[in-house]
Amino acid sequence: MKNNILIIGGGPAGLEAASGLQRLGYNVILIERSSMLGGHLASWDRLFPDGVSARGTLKGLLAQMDGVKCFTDTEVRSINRLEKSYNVILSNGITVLADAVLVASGFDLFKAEKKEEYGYGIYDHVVTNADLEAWFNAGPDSDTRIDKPKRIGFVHCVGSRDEKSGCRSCSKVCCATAVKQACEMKQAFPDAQVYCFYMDLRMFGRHYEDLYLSAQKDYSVRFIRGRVAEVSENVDGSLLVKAEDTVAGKPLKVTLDLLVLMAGMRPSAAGKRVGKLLEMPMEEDGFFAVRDGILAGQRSGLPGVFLAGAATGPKTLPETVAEARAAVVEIDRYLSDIFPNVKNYKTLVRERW
Amino acid sequence: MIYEGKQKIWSDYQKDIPDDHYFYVRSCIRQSFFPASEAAFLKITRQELGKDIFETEHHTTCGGIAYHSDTIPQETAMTIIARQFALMAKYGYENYVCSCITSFGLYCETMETWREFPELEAKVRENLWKTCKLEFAKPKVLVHASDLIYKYRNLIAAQAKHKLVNVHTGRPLRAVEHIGCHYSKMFPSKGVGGAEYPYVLVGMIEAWGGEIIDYPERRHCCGFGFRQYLVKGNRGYSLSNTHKKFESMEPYQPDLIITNCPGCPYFLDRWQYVIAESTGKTYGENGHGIPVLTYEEVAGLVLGYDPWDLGLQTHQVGPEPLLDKMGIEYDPARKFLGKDGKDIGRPESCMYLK
Amino acid sequence: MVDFGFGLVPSSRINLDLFDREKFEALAALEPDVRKCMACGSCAAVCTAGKFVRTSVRDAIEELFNAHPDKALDLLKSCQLCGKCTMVCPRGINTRHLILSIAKIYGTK
Amino acid sequence: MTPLYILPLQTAPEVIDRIPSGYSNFVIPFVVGISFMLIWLTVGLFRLMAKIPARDRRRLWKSFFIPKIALKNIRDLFCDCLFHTKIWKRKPLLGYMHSAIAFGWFMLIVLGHLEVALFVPKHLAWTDGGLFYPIFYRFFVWINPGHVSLRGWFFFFLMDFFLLYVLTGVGMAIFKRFRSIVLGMRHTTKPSLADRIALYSLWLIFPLRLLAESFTADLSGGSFLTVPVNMLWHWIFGNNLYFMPVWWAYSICLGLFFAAMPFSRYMHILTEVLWILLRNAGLQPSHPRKGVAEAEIYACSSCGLCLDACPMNVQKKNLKYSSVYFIRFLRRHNEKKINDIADKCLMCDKCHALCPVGVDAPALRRAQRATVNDSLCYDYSYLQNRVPAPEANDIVNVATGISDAPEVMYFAGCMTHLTPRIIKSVEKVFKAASVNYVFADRDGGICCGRPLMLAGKTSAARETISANRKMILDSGCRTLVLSCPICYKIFKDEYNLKGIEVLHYTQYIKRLVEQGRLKLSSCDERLVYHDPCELGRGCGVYEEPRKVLSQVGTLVPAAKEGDESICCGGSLGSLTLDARDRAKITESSLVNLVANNPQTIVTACPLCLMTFSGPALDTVSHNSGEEATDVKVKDFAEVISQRV
Repeated sequence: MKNNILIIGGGPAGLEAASGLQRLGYNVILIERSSMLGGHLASWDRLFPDGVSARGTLKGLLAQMDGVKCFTDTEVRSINRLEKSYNVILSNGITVLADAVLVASGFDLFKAEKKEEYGYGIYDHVVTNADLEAWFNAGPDSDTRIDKPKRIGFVHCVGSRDEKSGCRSCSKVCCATAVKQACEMKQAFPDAQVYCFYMDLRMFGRHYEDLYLSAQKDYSVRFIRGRVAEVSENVDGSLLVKAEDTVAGKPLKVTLDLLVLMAGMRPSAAGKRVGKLLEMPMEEDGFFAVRDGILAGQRSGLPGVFLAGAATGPKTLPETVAEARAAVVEIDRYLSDIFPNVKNYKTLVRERW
Repeated sequence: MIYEGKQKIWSDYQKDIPDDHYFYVRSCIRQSFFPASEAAFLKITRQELGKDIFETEHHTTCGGIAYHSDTIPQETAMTIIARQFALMAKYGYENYVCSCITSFGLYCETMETWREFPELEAKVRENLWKTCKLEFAKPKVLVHASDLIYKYRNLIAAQAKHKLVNVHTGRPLRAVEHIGCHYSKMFPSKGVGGAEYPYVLVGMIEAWGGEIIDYPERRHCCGFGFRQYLVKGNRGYSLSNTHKKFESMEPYQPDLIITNCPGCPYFLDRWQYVIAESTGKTYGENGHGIPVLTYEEVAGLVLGYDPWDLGLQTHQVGPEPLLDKMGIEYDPARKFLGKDGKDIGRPESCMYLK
Repeated sequence: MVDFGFGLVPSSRINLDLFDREKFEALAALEPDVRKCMACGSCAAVCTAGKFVRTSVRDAIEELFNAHPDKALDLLKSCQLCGKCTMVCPRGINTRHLILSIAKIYGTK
Repeated sequence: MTPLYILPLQTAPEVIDRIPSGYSNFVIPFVVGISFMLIWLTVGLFRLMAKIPARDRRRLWKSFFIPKIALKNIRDLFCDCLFHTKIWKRKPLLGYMHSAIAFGWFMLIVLGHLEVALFVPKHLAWTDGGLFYPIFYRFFVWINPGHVSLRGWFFFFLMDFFLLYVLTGVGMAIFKRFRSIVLGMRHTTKPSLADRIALYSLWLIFPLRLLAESFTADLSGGSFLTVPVNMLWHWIFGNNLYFMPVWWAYSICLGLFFAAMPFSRYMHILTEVLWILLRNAGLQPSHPRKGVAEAEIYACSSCGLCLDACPMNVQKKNLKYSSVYFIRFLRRHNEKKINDIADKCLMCDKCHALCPVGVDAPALRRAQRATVNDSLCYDYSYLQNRVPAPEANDIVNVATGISDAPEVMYFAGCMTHLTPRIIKSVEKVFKAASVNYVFADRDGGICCGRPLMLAGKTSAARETISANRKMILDSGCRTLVLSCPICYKIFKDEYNLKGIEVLHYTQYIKRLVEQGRLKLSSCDERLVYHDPCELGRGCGVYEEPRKVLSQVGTLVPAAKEGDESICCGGSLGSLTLDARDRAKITESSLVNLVANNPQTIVTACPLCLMTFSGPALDTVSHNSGEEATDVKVKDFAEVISQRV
């Protein structure tokens, strides 16, 4: 017999962990709330900093999934903790006796309409980073809001670093995404003037600074240090955007044809529900708390419940994948301690021979 | 502009407004500049709609203007306010409705402060007893008079004699709504429709057949800004602010401006005159200004009250173009005659503003 | 006109709609480095002329972007081309040539 | 042809004027060509002279009668125009090639005229073909085989000898076209069309001359070269040689060459003479193309020596910015290209130092920049009342401790303020030698003006100069010491500080050592010294720093040093060179310095110091073997201060 492992969430973290654990010979069950695997990655077009295809990356993740039992359109209905394991009833009626649970519930994008002053869903030419990626995917005529813009603005930190919208912390990926998308828009509309409104430019990763420099040098993107405070619509439907140029120390206004809001990362609502069922400790911002930020980054407060990816806070894709792999090791360590006589490896080896 | 998007936001900011039994307090500025508006409010609520709206001569200023001009400390203002509330309780009311936005804002601020800092509430309670021998009390519900008219908008529409429609063209009149800053900018949840897209006046205009204009500088202050006007050296800023608003609304050719604040109708009205006479620019059709009305005045017109009884002659910008569009009969000869039929005097004739 | 003793106050707000793109492109053609500034301010910090009068390449670039070429020229007219800013610029911007080029494109001889 | 034997040989003269008219049709091409060239030259000369300011013209005339200059003129004319000694010194083979063609040809012409003068003097007269007769002398005469005097044989020999001499030169020239590196040139210029025409005709002239003269050698005489070839022809073609075609060909080639000359690099053969006279008269170009400059431009032989000299050419793409092309475009009045090239240059002055003709291309570039940049707006009104005068507490009398009139004023300059280690070291040295000095710009001064000059903002530079000048003169010091060669250059050349001695700190420290005021300890550190452009080529200071350094350590040579040293790449001279290209130059400059695995690179310029200390240092360290992996970069003063 083998240990059962339940993975909640079919995004990059869940997929990577599932394939890893499957390779180690565990019996892996992965559930995904939506109808398709891949999470946000599935709806993205290209990935910063090098512009690799999201579709290709997702393919790579899915390629190693054989043997994993995947249930899409499936959520957790109830969980009760037994002595050594968890008895989980799924919305599709199936019951799983899980020796370990990996919560890879990821994140939700901040609902941009909550920043009322930006007029998302009210003004004709305001979109979000996600809308833009969808547009890149679906092609030029797929979104009437993006209509041959001559002046394009990107607003960083929408729903991030903003206590008013309930998120004090930085979403980590928006700066790089904004700069990437700014360049892509310039590619799509070569004679457009593109502005980025940022508070701090957090281009911390490898190649990120090059991306920033190239945006300035090769795509002549104008970076304005200052948060957009107010957006209104002119009689011709164009947008009047107000911010302060904090470098010049003066208020500033500009007329734009398209405004892109870089919606930040918020804890996933579905993840929170699971958290409540499990009574898992959460931080005040709603992301799950880990037992030890340095040495046990994948362990939750509860025995046998593990965490990976954006469920514990904003992450880049490489970090998410790395955490998934770390979770594989942690889970394996845990199970071989708790169930010393269950020989997942042996079975694996026998299967191999 | 996506209307559904706005409706969604409006639905997030609904406040519960009891239907009846209110303790009414007047506004210092309004009862001196637009006394007829408050009269109209009482007439509409009491006579037309038969509501129980109580007011007492014992009520005083809320201290708002002094407070916002830094001439009295917060504690004093709070004590004054505590007295108004005490009066309400004394006369057996628990719903408080005020005519002034500054007061409304200050009341909200005070109640929030008391909630956050109970020790301050205790202090004020003590002050109140020491100074007035009155029992401290807090209203159950605090609303602004415009909230009530908003609540009754459909009842008023039902009795309407006129609609906000151009009788000649049949086109809805285009209205600019202007909310007093202190109505919801401090506490969005306290205002109908919140701070970004307030609905309180929009609701009235829509109910009475008009059409709302959403122009870029909609959010801006009317220009009063207390110190900006009260200190003469700053008046240029006050004027510039208003000027910015008019420049921004001009391309939409509004037929009227509706307001719910004491200062706003005053400044949007008077500064049109100052801009016209100092720069030669007017914003209405052929040399007229854009009429600026309080919500009571608009409601009054809708209910068919006489424009001069509503005190429209006290406005700098003549309301005649609007009255003509709405097809309201009026006697130009009576414009500047008081109730006693005597001439109440008239404004200097202007060089640019008709 | 009536004098009320007060009047409209000119706006100090930057209006990016007034940005003269063609002229700026001409400058960028002469000295592409103008796009590379990240506003760190090193140039102004070491400036020789800056010891006497406000002189700042960083600020000048900002003013160009903000549609105030006149102010940009004002910030550079005191420059002695000593080249310290070029030495300290973390982005390796050719500040000396940039300064000359700004004078060429926006300056009135 | 009239048979010889009609005349009784004994009575006939040694040289028989075969064609008394002294004319034959084949000379026409030559005559046309050379006349065209001469007319062109004369007109050009007048145009040029007209553009030179009257004052300068007078100066030129006067210079002819100043013995010192006159002698220099003669020496330069022979050394530069004929012997090309400058090239000899650097590249012997190349030198031989140039001198062979120039001097050899010169001698052929001189001797040709001598022969005519001696044997048929009447033909020197213009009316009797003086223009061409001496050139084709061998065609027009018969030599009486009866009695040829020693004098005759002597000339036959000399003529053949110099012809051979020239031919070897031409041979090398042809070879150089295809394998220039053998003659020590990595890059050679791309010839223009006129250049090609002139070039190929030049290649042909002398072989054809050999052909022509050998065809007639049995009749008009010849020597060890022409006679044997003549016999060869007889052996091949039999007795009657039909020689007209070769003489035609010879004449046509000459004609072509001279016709193409004004439009080709070969104009320099003649313009150079004028340039040398102007140069030695001390005239400076006021405009990058007119007057003196024009002579300078046309004196350029496009030899291309500046191509290898130019530090930018570590990257092939920069070849086009070399002086030779700058001058070519100046000739063509190609504004756009002229400005591009003028702005790119580092102004390291190496091309000038190595130019065989002494063309001062950097000066021309500066003049060109001035035409564009001098009129750009600037406002230094703030300098008027804000000149930073040194404060009393900056005057340090180490001996007495009380401040009084300083012996020395130390001016650090802008760049030195970015390298505090230089300031610290200089002050340490001064204190060690108990120099009573005042620090002129301790808390920042104003720029020396050299960077403005280099950018062509001359009038702006004058303002900073006068501001600094006032400050220095007011200070009452006797000696001004500078730690930045850029400052030093302009303080020396433009400030004219009467009664104040201007020294670079390398010079001053050397003096302190010689006076025994500064005692230095030695160590076995292997040092290499980098000659900063402005200090070495700019002001001729090569020896002083080396003398001092050799006392504190072992001085190892760089691959190239002195006036051949390679700019560090940081130069303020270039206006448009970008950081990447500069880095490449820095790298090559460092590679040149670490050739002999020094432990420390010593320079005497804050700009070089900063440039060398940058990332390029690591790359060379890694490139150049074990010993060099930890090569340090230090300033001269720094090294000295560590040894006091």
